[in-house]
Amino acid sequence: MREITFVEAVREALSQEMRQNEDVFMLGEDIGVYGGAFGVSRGMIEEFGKERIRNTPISEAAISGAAVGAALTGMRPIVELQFSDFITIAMDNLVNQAAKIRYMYGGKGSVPMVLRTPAGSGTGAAAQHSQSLEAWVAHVPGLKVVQPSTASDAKGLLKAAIDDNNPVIFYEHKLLYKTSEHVPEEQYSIPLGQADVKRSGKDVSIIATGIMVHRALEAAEELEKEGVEVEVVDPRTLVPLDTETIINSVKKTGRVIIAHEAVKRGGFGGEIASTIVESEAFDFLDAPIKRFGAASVPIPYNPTLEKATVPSADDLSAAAREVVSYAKQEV
Amino acid sequence: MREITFVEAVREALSQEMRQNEDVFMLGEDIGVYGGAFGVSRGMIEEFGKERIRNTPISEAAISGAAVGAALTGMRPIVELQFSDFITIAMDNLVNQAAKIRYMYGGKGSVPMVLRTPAGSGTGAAAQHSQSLEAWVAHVPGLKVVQPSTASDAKGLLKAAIDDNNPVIFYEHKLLYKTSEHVPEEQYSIPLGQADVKRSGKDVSIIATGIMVHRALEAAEELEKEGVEVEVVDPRTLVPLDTETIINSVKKTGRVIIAHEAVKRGGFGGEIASTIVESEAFDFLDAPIKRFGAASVPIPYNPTLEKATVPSADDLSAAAREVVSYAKQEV
Amino acid sequence: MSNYTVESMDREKLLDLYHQMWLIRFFDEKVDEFFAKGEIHGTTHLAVGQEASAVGSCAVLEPKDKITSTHRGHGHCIAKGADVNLMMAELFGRETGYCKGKGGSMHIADLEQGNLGANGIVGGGFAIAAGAALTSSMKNEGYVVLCFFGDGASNEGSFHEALNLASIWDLPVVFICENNQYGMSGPVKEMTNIEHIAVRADSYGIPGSVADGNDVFEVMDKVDEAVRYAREGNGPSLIECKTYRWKGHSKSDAKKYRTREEEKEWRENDPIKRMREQMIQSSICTEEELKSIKERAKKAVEDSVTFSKESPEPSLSTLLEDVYAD
Amino acid sequence: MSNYTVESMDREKLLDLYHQMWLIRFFDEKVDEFFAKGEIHGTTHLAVGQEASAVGSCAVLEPKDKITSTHRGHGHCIAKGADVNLMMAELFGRETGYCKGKGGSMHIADLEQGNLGANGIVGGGFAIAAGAALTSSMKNEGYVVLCFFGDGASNEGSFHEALNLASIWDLPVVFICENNQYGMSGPVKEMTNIEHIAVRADSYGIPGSVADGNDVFEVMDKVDEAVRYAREGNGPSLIECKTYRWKGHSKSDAKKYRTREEEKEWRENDPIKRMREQMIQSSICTEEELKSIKERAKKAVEDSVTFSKESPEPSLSTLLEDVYAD
Ligand SMILES: Cc1ncc(C[n+]2csc(CCOP(=O)(O)OP(=O)(O)O)c2C)c(N)n1
Ligand SMILES: Cc1ncc(C[n+]2csc(CCOP(=O)(O)OP(=O)(O)O)c2C)c(N)n1
Ligand SMILES: [Mg+2]
Ligand SMILES: [Mg+2]
Repeated sequence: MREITFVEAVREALSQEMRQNEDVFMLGEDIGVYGGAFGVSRGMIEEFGKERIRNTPISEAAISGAAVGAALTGMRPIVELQFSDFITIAMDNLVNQAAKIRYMYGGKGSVPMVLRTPAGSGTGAAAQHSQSLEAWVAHVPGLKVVQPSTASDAKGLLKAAIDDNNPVIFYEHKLLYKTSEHVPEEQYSIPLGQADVKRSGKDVSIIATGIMVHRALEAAEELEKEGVEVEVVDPRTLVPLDTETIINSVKKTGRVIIAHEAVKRGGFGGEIASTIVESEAFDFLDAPIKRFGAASVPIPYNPTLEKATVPSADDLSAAAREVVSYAKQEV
Repeated sequence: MREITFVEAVREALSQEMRQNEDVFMLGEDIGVYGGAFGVSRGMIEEFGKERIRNTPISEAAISGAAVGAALTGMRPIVELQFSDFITIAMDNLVNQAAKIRYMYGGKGSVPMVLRTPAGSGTGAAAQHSQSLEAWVAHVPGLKVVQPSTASDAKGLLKAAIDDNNPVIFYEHKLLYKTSEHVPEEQYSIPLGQADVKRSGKDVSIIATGIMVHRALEAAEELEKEGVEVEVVDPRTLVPLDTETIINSVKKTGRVIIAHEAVKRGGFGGEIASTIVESEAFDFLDAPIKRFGAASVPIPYNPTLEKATVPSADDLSAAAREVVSYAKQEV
Repeated sequence: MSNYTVESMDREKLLDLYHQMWLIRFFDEKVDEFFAKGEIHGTTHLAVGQEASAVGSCAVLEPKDKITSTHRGHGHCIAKGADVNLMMAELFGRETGYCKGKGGSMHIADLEQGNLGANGIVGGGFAIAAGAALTSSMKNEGYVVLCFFGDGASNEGSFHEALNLASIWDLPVVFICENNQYGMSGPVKEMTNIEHIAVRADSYGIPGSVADGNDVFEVMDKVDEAVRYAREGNGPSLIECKTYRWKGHSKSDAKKYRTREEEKEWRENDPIKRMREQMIQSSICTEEELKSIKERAKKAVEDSVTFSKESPEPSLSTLLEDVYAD
Repeated sequence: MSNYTVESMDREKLLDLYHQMWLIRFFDEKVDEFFAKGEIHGTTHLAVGQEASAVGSCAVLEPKDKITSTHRGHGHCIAKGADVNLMMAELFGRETGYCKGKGGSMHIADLEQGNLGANGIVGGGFAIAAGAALTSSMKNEGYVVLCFFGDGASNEGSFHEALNLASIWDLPVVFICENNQYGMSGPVKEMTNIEHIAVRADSYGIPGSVADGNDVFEVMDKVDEAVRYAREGNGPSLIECKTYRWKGHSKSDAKKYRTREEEKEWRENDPIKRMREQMIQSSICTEEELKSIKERAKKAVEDSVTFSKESPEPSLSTLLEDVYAD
């Protein structure tokens, strides 16, 4: 079975879509002959030409805003925002324009655009190039938010995002770009709003997003040796959020750990935790919820410090051990 | 006892500070002879002159960035951002510069600036002029976030914000501007990170921010008639957050309602709820936590729709009735 | 060279433009009135005194062409062919309004007529206009986009980025600065250090020109030239229309930042009066005819109020609708 | 008129500038080497080939003057008087580095020498520089701020907003565009539609000029003029230094967007060689002297590596420190 990397999966999704739909095009900084800062669009300008692989000036506000205008008038633009930290410059177009246009206009018009952007720490790029700011956009009605954790998910979710008639923010974790796995060659779509149980278990649920899915799986392997069965739930999309799968998992295991790389304070983990305690799953909880996210610091440059900023597989294992020590209620 | 409005209290805090500290100055759109979009700086340019009450072009990025540069070099700028929705244009300077400079520089330099900004719905200004986006900034290490609910709190918290050596985002709810109460004439400071119990009660805690404090107090009056004692806790600052006061209240009442005007999904209420369930207060909970925030829609223009978007006093009363119906555990 | 003169223009077209001028004037005067009475809520920005730049600009467009508008957008909207009933109903927050009562003054859009929408964000339209022009260019749709904005907006970073982008991609968009001398309370003379916003065109290697924004014919000439230039694939232009808003910036404005004298001078430079005088002079029509056009506009606005008041409020059940497209 | 020539300048100053040029060259070559070896991690942007604009610009400053720098900031930092030991230690992520290992290449700041910091955000420095200049003006501190930025950065909205603000407030800031022909892979010729970035000065009513950025003397002349102008209270200027970066944009760059031939041409236009030749020609110093200066620079950089390697890693306990000031 063919294995390709996350980068290749994203590129394949883009290319397949562009081959079949003339309205789809890409714009962004250095996506032309350079192939994008992380090589995602490598080879694409050669295939699709510079009209459809549009190399832009360093103008994040214009890029995102032009995408809004193009989407509103019939194109399906895909923006590559070189680093997700630069969303600070594109926020107005995403939040005050793209997200709200349809509602403000009373249900007229739509803004079918995707903004893809590399996020996360672990590359030594320091505070302004390592953030995970997905909580901001998940807070904004009108946007959809996708955070794939594997190459095959990335491919299917990206197709769904491009086909969606709404603005979608699509996060790609830099450290995942080189991970590879089997990815089907043909086009396929993974519906937005469908969580995936990456590993099933009965003792404790780890709800993890993005790179944390992998740390959770590592922790699960570790705990398996200790006889503890960890279930790893990957929401895959924050908006829409598949609360059903999350709640079912919690009802099954009675113990929850939530993990994202973003800063814990004000991160989307709070939303997930609250959603659980507000739901019928509350009565099934056998232990307090453990929530993990980055320390409340800008991401430091030094690799040891950088690593220590975000949750590790060990953090998750330790938490799992702790919560399973709570006795299981009979329900 | 002298009663003044919230607007006057803010103006008084600003003016008193400017009289005693030459380094403090204001910059923003229409803060000169116009007196600011909400009249906060009315009369100030006449007293302090146009050097210290700096009317700016419509350039939110330059205004916020110039404040960073001025703060880093020894001034204490106060930005008036005309509507908090425009923070979308100032985000880069707040998040990638102001919040991170000190840390990135290894503890050198500081950015003592305040960004004051009117937030919230209720004025018919529609989707781009009515948001409550405090959750974004509360997610960013390096920033402090203040949300006063009364005129006297506003005055004391604003002094503390100006005196603070870090970037502080200071939210002023438009509907509170005209509310008035006794406010001491002399300068005083309310430490950032100190919640206030606005009303004390033993049956249920409502943790409410900004305008929701008033809705919670209304609900409390209503419930008093029914023999239910509601405690209303106003965190006043989201960062730093006074978790101790919140947790103590929950331990006392065993029942929690959380309310903010911001969109519920991804709002700071999730952080507060999670903080409670992660704490020792979890064991004191007699009922599921109820969390309120705005519906997941852009704020609509029509006044009836607009009102229906955000939590009302009735919503809070109903929730309080529901949670008190859960029996109280003996602890 | 003037292409658009009373003499050279089609009489029906002329009378239609004159009607539009009055429609805008009466519409905004009426909004002002109902605002004062508290029957329209929220906030609104009136274009009284600025009618010629909207009408003259849109007059040279083909139906397929598009515009992006601003917070001060009623004039553009009317000039692009909107139905004042649906506009007024929107301001009254009614279900029959352009946005079903969800948008209000700052968000009226009329996609069918090519009006991509007013915008509450100053400078919010620049990149959207460029993007819409990109569609035209990529899909060979042949339409041109007019991007209206104010003098104040020209100091937003979005101005710079979008004009540069439009320039390097030769996008068919015309940036029309309605320089009404103030951005809210900020005098353009204090907020920039240049005589004409139009000089900023040089930063992008595109044509820039200044028009007397209260002369509907001059506006047509300048915009027509730029629209042709864009339609032929030469890229964007920047046109600055010098004009003035008669009213305050928005509902509560003591207008301390300008003198009553200055206001008076500009009121004498009334774009409607100027158009009327030229038409009378050239005897293309009678005073009577013009009067009846004015009356017709007035009546249309009155009717729009009746329409609005008779329209239902949106039902609460619509609150959660329209956030996402299927 | 040239004020700065080999003949007219103080010999010690000249030799010092020559030393700085080499220090920058060797420093960035060394960083390149250790990057390739994997001993420096993260990312870094080298200024090899662009030494003259940094050195020439800072040469005309007084100690109290300040600068804001960019992602490609090592050169500015050295020219503003930084200690290469502390710089290199920062790149090695050590506790002794300028930022205690927390910032890395893109965040080195040297506040004591008036370097307000490199910046990982393209265009992030414009408004900060204006703000620092505002302090100078409000507190009467008499210092001038140099704001370095690239050709690519000139297309960010922050450029526009900050230059306009600096202009209307007459702030003592000089905006120095180091036009090295590319913004990462984007050729300035494709990313703008103008011959010189300097023309953008006209949008703000401020002086704009172009300098041969590889001629340290010409840079000094132009920047000195602008600095004096600013110091006298006349406000900002924009200077464009034409130059070229020899290396790739950052660590992994196949340089497909330019030709080897173009690179070769620019390498021949080596700013250090040009300075050296002028000094030799005027016989202000001997080849020997210049050689020993070069050696001294080389040695300083070697030493900085030793210093760095001997420096401790920051302790984990520092992770949570330095977020907030007391
Ligand atoms: C980004 C942003 N900043 C500020 C405002 C507040 N505001 C609304 S209109 C206006 C003045 C705009 O001036 P100009 O562009 O000249 O247009 P005019 O009102 O004169 O038509 C301001 C400051 C806003 N709506 N959006
Ligand atoms: C806001 C922002 N956008 C994009 C980037 C990514 N990036 C870093 S350097 C660079 C090129 C900058 O070009 P220029 O300003 O000409 O400076 P040069 O690298 O040529 O010195 C880009 C696109 C960034 N760091 N910040
Ligand atoms: Mg104006
Ligand atoms: Mg460059």
